[in-house]
Amino acid sequence: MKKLINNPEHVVEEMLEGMVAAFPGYVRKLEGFNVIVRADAPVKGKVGLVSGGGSGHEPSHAGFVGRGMLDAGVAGAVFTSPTPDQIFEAVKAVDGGAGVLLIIKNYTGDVMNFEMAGEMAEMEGIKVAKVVVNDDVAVENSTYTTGRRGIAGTVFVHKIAGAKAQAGGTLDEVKAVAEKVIANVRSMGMALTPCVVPAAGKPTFTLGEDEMEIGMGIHGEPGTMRTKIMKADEIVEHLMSKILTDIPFKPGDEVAVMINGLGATPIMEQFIMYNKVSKILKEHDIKVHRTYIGEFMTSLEMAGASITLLKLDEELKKLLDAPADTPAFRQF
Amino acid sequence: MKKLINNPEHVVEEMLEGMVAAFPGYVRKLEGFNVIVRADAPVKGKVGLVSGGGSGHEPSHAGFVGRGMLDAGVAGAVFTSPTPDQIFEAVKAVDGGAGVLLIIKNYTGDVMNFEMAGEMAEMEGIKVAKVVVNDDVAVENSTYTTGRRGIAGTVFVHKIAGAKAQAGGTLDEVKAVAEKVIANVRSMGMALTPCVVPAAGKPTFTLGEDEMEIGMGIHGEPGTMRTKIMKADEIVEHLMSKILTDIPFKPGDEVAVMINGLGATPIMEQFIMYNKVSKILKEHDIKVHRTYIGEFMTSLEMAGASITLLKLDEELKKLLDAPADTPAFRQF
Amino acid sequence: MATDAAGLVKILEKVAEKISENREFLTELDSAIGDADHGINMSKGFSAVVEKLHSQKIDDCGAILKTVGMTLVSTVGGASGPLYGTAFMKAGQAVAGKSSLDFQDFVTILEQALEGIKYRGKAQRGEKTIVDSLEPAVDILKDEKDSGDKGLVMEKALNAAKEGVEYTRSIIAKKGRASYLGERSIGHQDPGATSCYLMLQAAIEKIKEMSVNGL
Amino acid sequence: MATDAAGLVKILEKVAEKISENREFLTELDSAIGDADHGINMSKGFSAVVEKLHSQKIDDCGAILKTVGMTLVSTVGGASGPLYGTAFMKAGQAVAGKSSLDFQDFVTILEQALEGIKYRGKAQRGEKTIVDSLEPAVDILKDEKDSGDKGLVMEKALNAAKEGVEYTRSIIAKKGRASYLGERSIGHQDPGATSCYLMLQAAIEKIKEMSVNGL
Ligand SMILES: Nc1ncnc2c1ncn2[C@@H]1O[C@H](COP(=O)(O)OP(=O)(O)O)[C@@H](O)[C@H]1O
Ligand SMILES: Nc1ncnc2c1ncn2[C@@H]1O[C@H](COP(=O)(O)OP(=O)(O)O)[C@@H](O)[C@H]1O
Ligand SMILES: [Mg+2]
Ligand SMILES: [Mg+2]
Ligand SMILES: [Mg+2]
Ligand SMILES: [Mg+2]
Repeated sequence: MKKLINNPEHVVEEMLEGMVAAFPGYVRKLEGFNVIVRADAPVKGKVGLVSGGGSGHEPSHAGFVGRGMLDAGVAGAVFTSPTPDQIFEAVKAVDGGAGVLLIIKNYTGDVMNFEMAGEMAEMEGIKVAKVVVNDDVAVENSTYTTGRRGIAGTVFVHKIAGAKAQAGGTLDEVKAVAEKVIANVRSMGMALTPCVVPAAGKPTFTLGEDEMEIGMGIHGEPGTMRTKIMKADEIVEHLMSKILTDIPFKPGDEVAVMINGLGATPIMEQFIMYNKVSKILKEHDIKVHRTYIGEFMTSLEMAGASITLLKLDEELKKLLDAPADTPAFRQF
Repeated sequence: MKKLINNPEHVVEEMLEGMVAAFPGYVRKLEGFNVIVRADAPVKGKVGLVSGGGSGHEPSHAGFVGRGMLDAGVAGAVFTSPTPDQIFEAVKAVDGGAGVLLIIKNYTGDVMNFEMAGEMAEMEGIKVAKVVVNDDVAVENSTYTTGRRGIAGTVFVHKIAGAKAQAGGTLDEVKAVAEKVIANVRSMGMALTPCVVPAAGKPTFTLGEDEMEIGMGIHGEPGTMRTKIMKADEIVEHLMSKILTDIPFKPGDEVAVMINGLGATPIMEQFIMYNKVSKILKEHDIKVHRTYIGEFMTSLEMAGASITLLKLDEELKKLLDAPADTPAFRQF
Repeated sequence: MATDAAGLVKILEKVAEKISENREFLTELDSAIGDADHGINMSKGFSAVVEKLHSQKIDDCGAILKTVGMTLVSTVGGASGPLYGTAFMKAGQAVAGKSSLDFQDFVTILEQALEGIKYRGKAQRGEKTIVDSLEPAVDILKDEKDSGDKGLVMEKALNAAKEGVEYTRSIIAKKGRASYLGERSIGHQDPGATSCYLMLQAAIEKIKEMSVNGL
Repeated sequence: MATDAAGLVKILEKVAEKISENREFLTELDSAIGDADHGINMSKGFSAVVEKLHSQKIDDCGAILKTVGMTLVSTVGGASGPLYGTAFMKAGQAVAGKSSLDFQDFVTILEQALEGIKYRGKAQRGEKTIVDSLEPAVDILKDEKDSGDKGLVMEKALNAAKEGVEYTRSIIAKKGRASYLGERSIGHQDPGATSCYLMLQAAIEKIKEMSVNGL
C-alpha cells in the first residue's frame, strides 16, 4: 500500500483538519464531529444543504461546501456512510430557519443513516427534506430493489440546488429543483485499476495487467463487464451509448457534461475522453451548455473515469450558471 | 501501460482538442500548432504572457490560459520542450502591442527553444522578455551548471505576473514582478510511483513496493534520496526543512502554500500533507496568506506530491489575491 | 429463573467477542458481494459498545439495550449501523424499566429487533439480508415460546438462523450493496445474515453457559 | 574533387539512417541520466529531414543544410533540437550559395556547427555534452586540413570524437538534464556526445563510400 498517510485509522480526521487549515475563509469543522460547514453557517433565512457519505470520494463532499453549493459535508469512514449523529449535528449547525435539504447518494447505508438523522432533526423541530441521487446507469433499475447508485451526478445536484437555495428558494422549491436534476442526470464509469482502502490495506478488487472494468461503482463495486483495455474512444462510445439511451437524450437537447477522474487518471486522459464525448454529442445534435473536467467524485487512487450528462432546461441552465465559490468548485 | 488513450502519438493533439471543445469560452487553439491561446487573444494594450513546456504536466500550462493568468500555453510532446516555431506562433498570436513575456521552466531544452523563439519574435519587431523559473530546491544550485529545475512554483509566476499584466503593467513591470516571485518561491517534491510516457510505454524509473523517492523531478529525473516509505508527516518534515532553510523563510514571514499532486495522489492525501505543513508553519511563526491544494504541475500518473512556498510582500499579496478565471485556476 | 442486568452485559460481551473473532471472516464475505467492511464496521461498533457498557453501570435492562443500539448507530455507519442500531433500540424500548429478563423477554427482544430491522431496511425475507437469518429464528421462538425445554427451543431457533444463512447463498440480493450485482450475487453467503447468526449463537451459548434456568 | 547537392543529400540520408538505427540505443543512454527521449527526439527529427529533402530539390548546399537545421529545430524539441538545429543552420550560412562542397567546406561546416552548438548551449568541453565529441574532431580537422591524406584525417577526427564519447563517462554533467544528477552522472556515456559521434561516423562512411576524391 503506497499512500501518503500517517495512520489508516486517522485519515479522515487529518484530512478534514487539513482542509479547514487550508480554507479557513470557506469552511470550519464542527468540534468533535467529522462535519465541515460553511464558515458563516448557519446562513439566516437560507435553506441549508447537507450532503455527505463515506470518505475517499474527495473533493466530495466537504470540498463543495461554500457559497452557492453545500452548507455542510458529513464525512464517514472511508467508503462507509456517516452515522446519524454526525449528520444530525450538521443539520443543526446549518439550519438557518428555512429548513434543511439532505442530498443523499443512493446506497442503503447512506439512505438509512440520513433518514435516521432526519428523524432526529424533526424531533427537534427542524424542517427536513431529502432527495436521493441515483444517476449510475450501470445498475439495472427496478423499484423492487435498491435501485441505482448515486455517483458523480450528485455534484450537479449540489450545484443546482445550492444555487436555488442561495437565491432564496424555499425548502420545497430547493427540493423540487434537486429532484428535477436527479430526473435528468445520468452517469457511468469505468476503472483501469482498483483502489486500496487504507484500513484494509489491500485492493478492493483485482484486475489483470491488460484488463479494465466497465460500470464499476465508486467503492469498487463490481461492474457490468470486464474486458481487455480498449481505446479511449471505444470506451467513451460504450459509456455514452448507455447514458444517451437511458433518459433518452434527444437531438436538440442541451446538456451539461462532466468528465470525472476517479483519482489516478491524469488530466490529459480526461481531456482525451472529452474530445470523443464532444464529437459524439455533435453527431447526436446535442448541444453542450457547460463542461466540467476534473476530479469531483473520486474513489481514492482508482484509475478510471466517469461521464455524466445532465439534460438542461432554462431553469436548470440559469442555476447551473450561477456563481459558486467553494474550495473545490469555483465558477464566476 | 494502463492509459485512457487512443494512440500514444496523438495524445497531445487529442488532449488540446478536448480542452478547446470543453472550454470554448476561455480558449482556442492555433490552427496547425499545439498552442492554446485566450479566446479573445490578442488583448490590445496588455502584455502577453506565454508559457509552456513538454506535455504531461496538465493542467500546466494550457489550463492556466485565461483572464488574469496566461495568454498562451505551448504544448510540446510529452516531457519534451516545444519547438521554437510553436512558441513563436504563440508570441505572435498574443502580442497586443505591449510586448510578450516568456515564462520558462529551467530546463536546457525549454530555455533554448524559448530563446530561439524570442529571437524569431524580435526579428519580427515584437518586444519580448523572458524569465526562467528555478524553484526546485532538490537540485544543488550553482552558477556554473544548469541550475535548479522549474516545477510547481511556476504556477505562482503565472498567477502573479498574469495579475500584473491584467492590471495594465508594462513589459518591464510584469517581468520585474515575475522575477520577484522567482526569487521568493521554493518547491520540493517526492514520488511513490513513477509514470509511463505514452510513447515509451514503460516507467521512467522503478521503485520497490515499499520504496519512495525524494526530490525527483517532474519528468522522472532521479531525486536526492531513495528510502522506505515514510509516514506523511515525516515526508512533509523533510521537504519543509529543505524548503524553509533555503531562502531562508523567517518568523513573521507571510507565505502562499501550494500542495501539488503529481497525478495519482488522491486529494485526501494532499490534505493530510497540508495538515502537517500548516502545523510546521505555525511552529515557525510563518503566516499563511493563501493555500492552493490540488493538481497544478503534474507528472502524468505519478503518485506523489510537491510542496511550494512563496514568500509574500504587499505587492505580491495584492497580485496573488486578484481574480483569475481560467479552465484550471479560478479565484474570485 | 432470569438474568439480571449484569448477566445481560455478560451476554453482550460475549456477542462482542464473537463479532471481533469473526472480523476478518465477515469482511471477507463482504468483499465478495459488498465493499469489504462489514467485519470492520461491526467490530468497531461492538468495541465501542463494550467500552460504553463498562464506563457506566446501568440496572435497567431496557436502558442497556437502548445504549447498545445508540452506540451501534453512532459508531458503525454503513447499512448495518442503522439496522442493528434500530434493532437494539427497539428491543430496549420493549423491555424498558426491567431489572431482569426471562425467556419471554428474550423472545420479545428478538421479535422487536426483527421489527426494527424491517422498519429501517424495508427488506422482506428472500432478499439476502439480515432478515433471512433473523426471521426464521424469531418464528420458531414465537411458535414455541411456551414449550418446556427452552434450551431445545433456542437450539432450534439457532438452527433455523443457520439454515437462513445457508439459504442466502442461493438467492439474488435485492437490498443493500450486493443488489448491484444482480445474478452474480448468487453463490455467496450474505455477510449481514451471517453476523446476525453469529450474534445469536454467542448470546445463546452464553445464556446456556450461565445456566440461567429461567431462560 | 567535390560533392554536389545530390551527394550532400545522400550523406544526410545516411546520417538519418544511422540515427534511426540507434533510436533505442540513444534512448537507453538518455534513460540512465536524462529523460529517455534522445533517440526518439532525434529520429523523429531526421525522419522529418529526409521527408523534407525529398519533397523539394535544392541545388544550393548551404540552403540544404539550413533546411536541415530548420527542420530539426521545428521537429525535435528538447535540448538537442535547438542545438543540432542551430549547428546545421550555422553551417548552412557558411556555405551559402555553393552548389558543391570540397574538403575545406567539410571542415568549415563542422567548425561552424560546433560554434553554433556552443553559442546556443553555452557549454565548454568537459561538461558532458555534444561538445565533448564534436570539438576534438573539429580540432583535428582544423589542424590537419592541409594534410595530403584526407581519408586519414577524417579517420583521426572520428577517432577523436569516439574518445570524446568515452571521456564523457568519466566526468560530471554540468549542462543539460543530466546535470541534476551531480556526481551520479559519472560512469554514464552522454547521449548527445554519442549521437554526434554517430552522425560524424555516418557522414564519413558515406563520403568514403562515394569515393569523392576531393573530400
Ligand atoms: N435493507 C436491508 N435490510 C436488512 N439488511 C440489510 C439491508 N441492506 C443491507 N443489509 C445487510 O447489511 C449487510 C452489509 O452491511 P455492511 O457491509 O456493514 O454495510 P454496507 O453495505 O453499507 O457496507 C448486508 O450483508 C445485508 O445483510
Ligand atoms: N548546453 C548544452 N550544450 C550542448 N549539449 C547539450 C547541452 N545540454 C544538453 N546537451 C546535450 O543534449 C543531450 C540530451 O538531448 P535530449 O535528450 O534530446 O534533450 P532533453 O534533455 O531536453 O530531453 C545531452 O546528452 C547532451 O549531450
Ligand atoms: Mg460499507
Ligand atoms: Mg526531453
Ligand atoms: Mg459493507
Ligand atoms: Mg532527453
